Amino acid sequence: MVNLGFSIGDLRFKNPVLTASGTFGYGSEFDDFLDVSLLGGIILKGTTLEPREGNAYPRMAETPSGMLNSVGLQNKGIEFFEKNIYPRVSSYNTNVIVNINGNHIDDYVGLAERISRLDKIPAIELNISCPNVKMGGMAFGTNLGATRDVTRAVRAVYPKKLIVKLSPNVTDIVSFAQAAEEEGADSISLINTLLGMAIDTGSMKPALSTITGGLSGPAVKPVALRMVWQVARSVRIPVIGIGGIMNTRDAVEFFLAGASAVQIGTASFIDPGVSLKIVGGISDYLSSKGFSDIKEIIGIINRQGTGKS
Amino acid sequence: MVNLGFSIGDLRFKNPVLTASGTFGYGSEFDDFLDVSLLGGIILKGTTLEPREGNAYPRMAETPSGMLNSVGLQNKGIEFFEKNIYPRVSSYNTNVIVNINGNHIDDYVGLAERISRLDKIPAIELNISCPNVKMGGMAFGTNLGATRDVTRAVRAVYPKKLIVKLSPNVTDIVSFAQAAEEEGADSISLINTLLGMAIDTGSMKPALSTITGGLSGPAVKPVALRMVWQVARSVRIPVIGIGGIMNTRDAVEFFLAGASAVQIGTASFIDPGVSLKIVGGISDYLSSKGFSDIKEIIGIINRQGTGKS
Amino acid sequence: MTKRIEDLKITENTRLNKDIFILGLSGNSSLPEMRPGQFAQIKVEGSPGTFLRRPFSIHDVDYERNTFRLLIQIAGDGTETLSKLRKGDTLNLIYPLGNSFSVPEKNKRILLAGGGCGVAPLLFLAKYLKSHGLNADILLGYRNSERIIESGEFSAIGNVFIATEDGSEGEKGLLTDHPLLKKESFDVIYCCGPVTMMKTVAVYCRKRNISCEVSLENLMGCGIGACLCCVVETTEGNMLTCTDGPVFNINVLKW
Amino acid sequence: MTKRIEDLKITENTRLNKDIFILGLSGNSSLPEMRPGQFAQIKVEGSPGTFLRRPFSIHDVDYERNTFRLLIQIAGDGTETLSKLRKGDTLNLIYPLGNSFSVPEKNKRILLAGGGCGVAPLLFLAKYLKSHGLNADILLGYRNSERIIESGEFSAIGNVFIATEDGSEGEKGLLTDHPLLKKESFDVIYCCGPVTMMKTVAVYCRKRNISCEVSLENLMGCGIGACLCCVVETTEGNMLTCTDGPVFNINVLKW
Ligand SMILES: Cc1cc2nc3c(=O)[nH]c(=O)nc-3n(C[C@H](O)[C@H](O)[C@H](O)COP(=O)(O)OP(=O)(O)OC[C@H]3O[C@@H](n4cnc5c(N)ncnc54)[C@H](O)[C@@H]3O)c2cc1C
Ligand SMILES: Cc1cc2nc3c(=O)[nH]c(=O)nc-3n(C[C@H](O)[C@H](O)[C@H](O)COP(=O)(O)OP(=O)(O)OC[C@H]3O[C@@H](n4cnc5c(N)ncnc54)[C@H](O)[C@@H]3O)c2cc1C
Ligand SMILES: Cc1cc2nc3c(=O)[nH]c(=O)nc-3n(C[C@H](O)[C@H](O)[C@H](O)COP(=O)(O)O)c2cc1C
Ligand SMILES: Cc1cc2nc3c(=O)[nH]c(=O)nc-3n(C[C@H](O)[C@H](O)[C@H](O)COP(=O)(O)O)c2cc1C
Ligand code: FES
Ligand code: FES
Repeated sequence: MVNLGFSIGDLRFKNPVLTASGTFGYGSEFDDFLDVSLLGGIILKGTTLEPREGNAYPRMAETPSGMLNSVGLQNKGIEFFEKNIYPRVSSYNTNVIVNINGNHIDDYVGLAERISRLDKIPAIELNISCPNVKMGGMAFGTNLGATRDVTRAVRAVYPKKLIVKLSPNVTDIVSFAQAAEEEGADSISLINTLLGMAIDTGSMKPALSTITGGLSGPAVKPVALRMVWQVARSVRIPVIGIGGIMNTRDAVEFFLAGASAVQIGTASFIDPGVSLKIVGGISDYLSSKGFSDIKEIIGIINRQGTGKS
Repeated sequence: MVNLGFSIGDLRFKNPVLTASGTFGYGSEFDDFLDVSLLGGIILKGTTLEPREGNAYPRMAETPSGMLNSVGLQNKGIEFFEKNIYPRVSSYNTNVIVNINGNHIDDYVGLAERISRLDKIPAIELNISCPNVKMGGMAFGTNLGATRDVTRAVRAVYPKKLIVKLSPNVTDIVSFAQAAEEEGADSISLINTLLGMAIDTGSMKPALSTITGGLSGPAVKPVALRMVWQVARSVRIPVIGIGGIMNTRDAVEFFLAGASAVQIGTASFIDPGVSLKIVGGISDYLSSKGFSDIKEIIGIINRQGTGKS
Repeated sequence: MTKRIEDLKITENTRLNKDIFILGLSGNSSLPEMRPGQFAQIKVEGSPGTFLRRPFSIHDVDYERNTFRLLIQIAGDGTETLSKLRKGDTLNLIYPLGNSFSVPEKNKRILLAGGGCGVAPLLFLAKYLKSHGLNADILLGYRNSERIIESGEFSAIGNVFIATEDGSEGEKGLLTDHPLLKKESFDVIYCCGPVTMMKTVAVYCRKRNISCEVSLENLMGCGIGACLCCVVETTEGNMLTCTDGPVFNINVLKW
Repeated sequence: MTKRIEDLKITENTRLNKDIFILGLSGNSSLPEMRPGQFAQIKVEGSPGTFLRRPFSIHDVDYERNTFRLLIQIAGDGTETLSKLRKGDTLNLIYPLGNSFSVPEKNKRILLAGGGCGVAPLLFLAKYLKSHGLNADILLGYRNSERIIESGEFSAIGNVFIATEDGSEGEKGLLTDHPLLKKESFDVIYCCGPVTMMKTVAVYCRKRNISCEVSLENLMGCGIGACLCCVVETTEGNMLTCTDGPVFNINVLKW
């Protein structure tokens, strides 16, 4: 038996495979394809104080080994969430985490306070990195001072586990991770999407209504893996790796680089059952390599040489 | 007849398709596959003052729709270049441009001075963005002050055309482009590679001897296109788009976003004749759309709406 | 209705014309119940340019032989790759997805209007209505006679009227110009085709108070309501083409 | 020698064992002159995980029938996809690339030593030497008898000796343990196979002052000397496997 468990402080996860915000709805969209309760956790779609209609269609474009999106945090707001979604998701027997978003620090603080009252939500993921919202959003995640301020403010009101999700659209990812850690984050997750763009050469117009959007999928994996490696070496809190994970091999790369857990994003669109397959796959990989606990491989490349075989 | 010409100041290019540094050797590697003189120009591989052996093998890894490299500027130095390469490349009837690299400002200045004496080299490309060199290199390209300093210093000694090649590994690409413009650059080229990483899950080791390396190919195209669009709107000098261009359609996306010219990189590894095919392809595209001059489509998305058809 | 992800076997790949082909599929287990208007999300293997799944309407279902068919137009790399599948090959589908066309009361005068490969969901719909004792007229519009898809199957079910833009078969002109629409008065129109065509039909129906349902083809990221990419603006706010649709009553659309 | 980029037709795809197959190729125009040790860079279509070309040695050339063959081991997605090619399919190659094995003077005692699919370039080499009036002994090493690739073609040219790790055919043990190496004294050894095998052979040759050439298989970005990714450290600094090699005399290698 291989031990796959991991923890953020005293919050236990039965395995290190979570689903990424905005790619797994509220879980129920996937009920036909897997038993959500068998996952390490699910991060619900981005939630804001007020309802948001999101950006105009088209909001998506396919790119080589990836996709661009500019959904723009469409959601019905925290009140609707408390009344209609929370009762449903709290029946899952796994860690259900809310991804929170705002334009101002007060928005984040307000959301964190309300969610802290929801018993069955053991953690929030502070999204300071959404590239698809005009004001705020990414601005927090690409400004070191703003990252500090919002983390500190939320930390002050939110006693449960606080995960800060970083934007990859920065020069020095490590400084952002360290800032979040210093301000009291319990964990860092990364990466959110890379800011990208596509143009339809037929119509000679941008493919997205917002012109630019967030790039996700296998295309971003090398960048995500590099950032996770850099951050995991530089902070003491657990790092959750995200970006282009399509299968077990991809997930294992993140563990080897230093991630304590991973989130599966875009891959769930192509195979809605893939996250659970990866749980099994990690277990098989560890067995085949003779390990009995996933902790043994986390960050192992820092203790090995480089190069082929 | 469609006009494909473009200029940097008074330097004319017969068409807007160049080859990217480090992906086209010194041109002669491609003589069997195309007539190099028919291209708009070629950017020779990265040159340094002293000979460099580059990084240890393995220096390459394949990634989804892309590749990582950590060649590390292997080259025989400027003296060898002057004596052995220059005589050969000056026979090409197109603009032959040298890509220069250094660890210190003095290195760049020294190189620029020597190359300014070579009659048949009408321009240099200042590479302040190589992620594969320990000291210097990328450090210049990710630091605004250093970008200013090196551009100013080279401008002072180099009277011909100065192209500054930017690193995409920054938060705010526009500020770097504007800094280079203010310090006298005649043109901006972007992007160099994104810093990335890959791990071999079999051996549990990084795929590259240097652990991290530069990501190129279609995977980076959405990010490159976004940056080119941002920069082209913010500077008055011509912008040369680079990143994941594999075919005519990709190249056209860059023109529509505002690039005056493009460079073909990794694509030449897969089809060594592709850059010349793209020259013809652009011409066909323009004809099919009823344009007679490529200038008519440059940055056209800024004058159109968004969305599908 | 439970959604499945399943590998199915190709039983047929028939080329109807230059751009359009029919894929027959059969499963090992018995087929789930499907409704006309629903679609499948297909994983295209071996096409480097095709990252996401591709949505296609259920064209025809034969529960007895445990097979169903898709009618596919080559539109790009993904469909090009699908067009090369051979009998015996395997295809991975998520299906059945989305809502379906409504079934009207008896004695309503029904028209099915399809443009180009928009006829795809209408064959299944026509057969389904028939099995509920309902007859429908069928109006199909194409660019020219070479593009006609109707292969006798529609005529076996109802009266078929054809419009071609160049007049090479049936009435000359757009589907929406067909005299049938002037002559007859329908109670319900079900429509699928290019957006401009559907919009014209919608205007026609609004004027005459005809109940009208259209099938939309927004770009899809997931097909199961998770990505929020396929939104359509409605009188009730943004709705999802993949789960609230693809079939919408024009009353909710802002057309 | 001029390099070409060309679409060739598959004339044959023969499976030799679980992992290894032979692709036959023929061109429209007549084949360029090729030398043993040279390789081709192949574009793998329809494999999303395969972005760059893949290098394979020229296994055998038949100028009269205007065909040549590659011997390929399934190692990952790219080779897996190639293994599914059918007669009549098209394959895009850049070839011939790289240097070649040297041709020794007459009366030298020559050994060709190949491990696993490292035998690929040796058939062409054996035939080429033969055509220059030179005979060679051939020593082939495999994991077990099921993996043996030799299909009689080598034996038609020279004495073939076989070693298998499990002794299921020929001598038991590694190729480098084969008694032939103890018994005979060769003047020249040409070697291709796993790096550890080639290194052992190199040590053997150094000790005995035997001239030895090995064929390296470094990762390649371009195959034409443009990317500088395929470097090998030599006594003369970094050299390129694709243009300075793939064949190197062990004297320049730092083994
Ligand atoms: C609910 C629904 C049902 C459909 N039913 C059918 C059908 O029965 N028969 C049929 O031939 N076509 C149908 N389509 C359209 C079909 O999905 C697209 O033609 C197909 O996805 C194009 O893929 P491609 O890779 O060949 O083209 P691409 O090269 O990807 O693109 C070609 C064109 O197709 C559009 N397109 C690409 N991806 C999608 C997508 N995921 N959804 C919609 N459009 C897309 C692009 O914008 C572009 O204009 C349906 C679409 C939807 C949403
Ligand atoms: C000059 C040369 C000649 C060769 N001749 C032959 C031959 O005749 N027959 C044969 O079966 N194989 C030959 N090889 C090896 C062959 O190129 C690889 O097995 C093949 O590229 C693997 O591709 P893949 O997509 O199936 O595997 P991947 O999934 O890409 O990788 C599987 C393994 O192959 C290695 N590999 C991947 N790409 C390359 C590459 N470009 N070059 C070398 N190794 C790579 C990987 O590191 C990995 O260990 C030769 C290699 C070189 C450099
Ligand atoms: C359609 C879509 C919507 C997303 N919405 C959110 C969101 O609301 N909040 C958030 O923090 N990240 C959001 N993301 C980012 C993902 O959670 C994830 O960080 C990113 O997609 C990279 O992972 P991947 O490559 O595995 O998809 C979204 C991504 C996609 C593709
Ligand atoms: C193998 C390799 C070597 C490179 N060497 C250089 C270099 O010496 N100088 C430089 O400015 N850019 C170098 N680059 C970056 C390319 O010029 C180009 O900016 C980058 O690859 C993105 O373009 P692409 O996606 O079309 O390849 C190199 C890229 C590759 C793949
Ligand atoms: S396609 Fe993802 S929500 Fe509709
Ligand atoms: S493979 Fe590119 S230089 Fe050898």
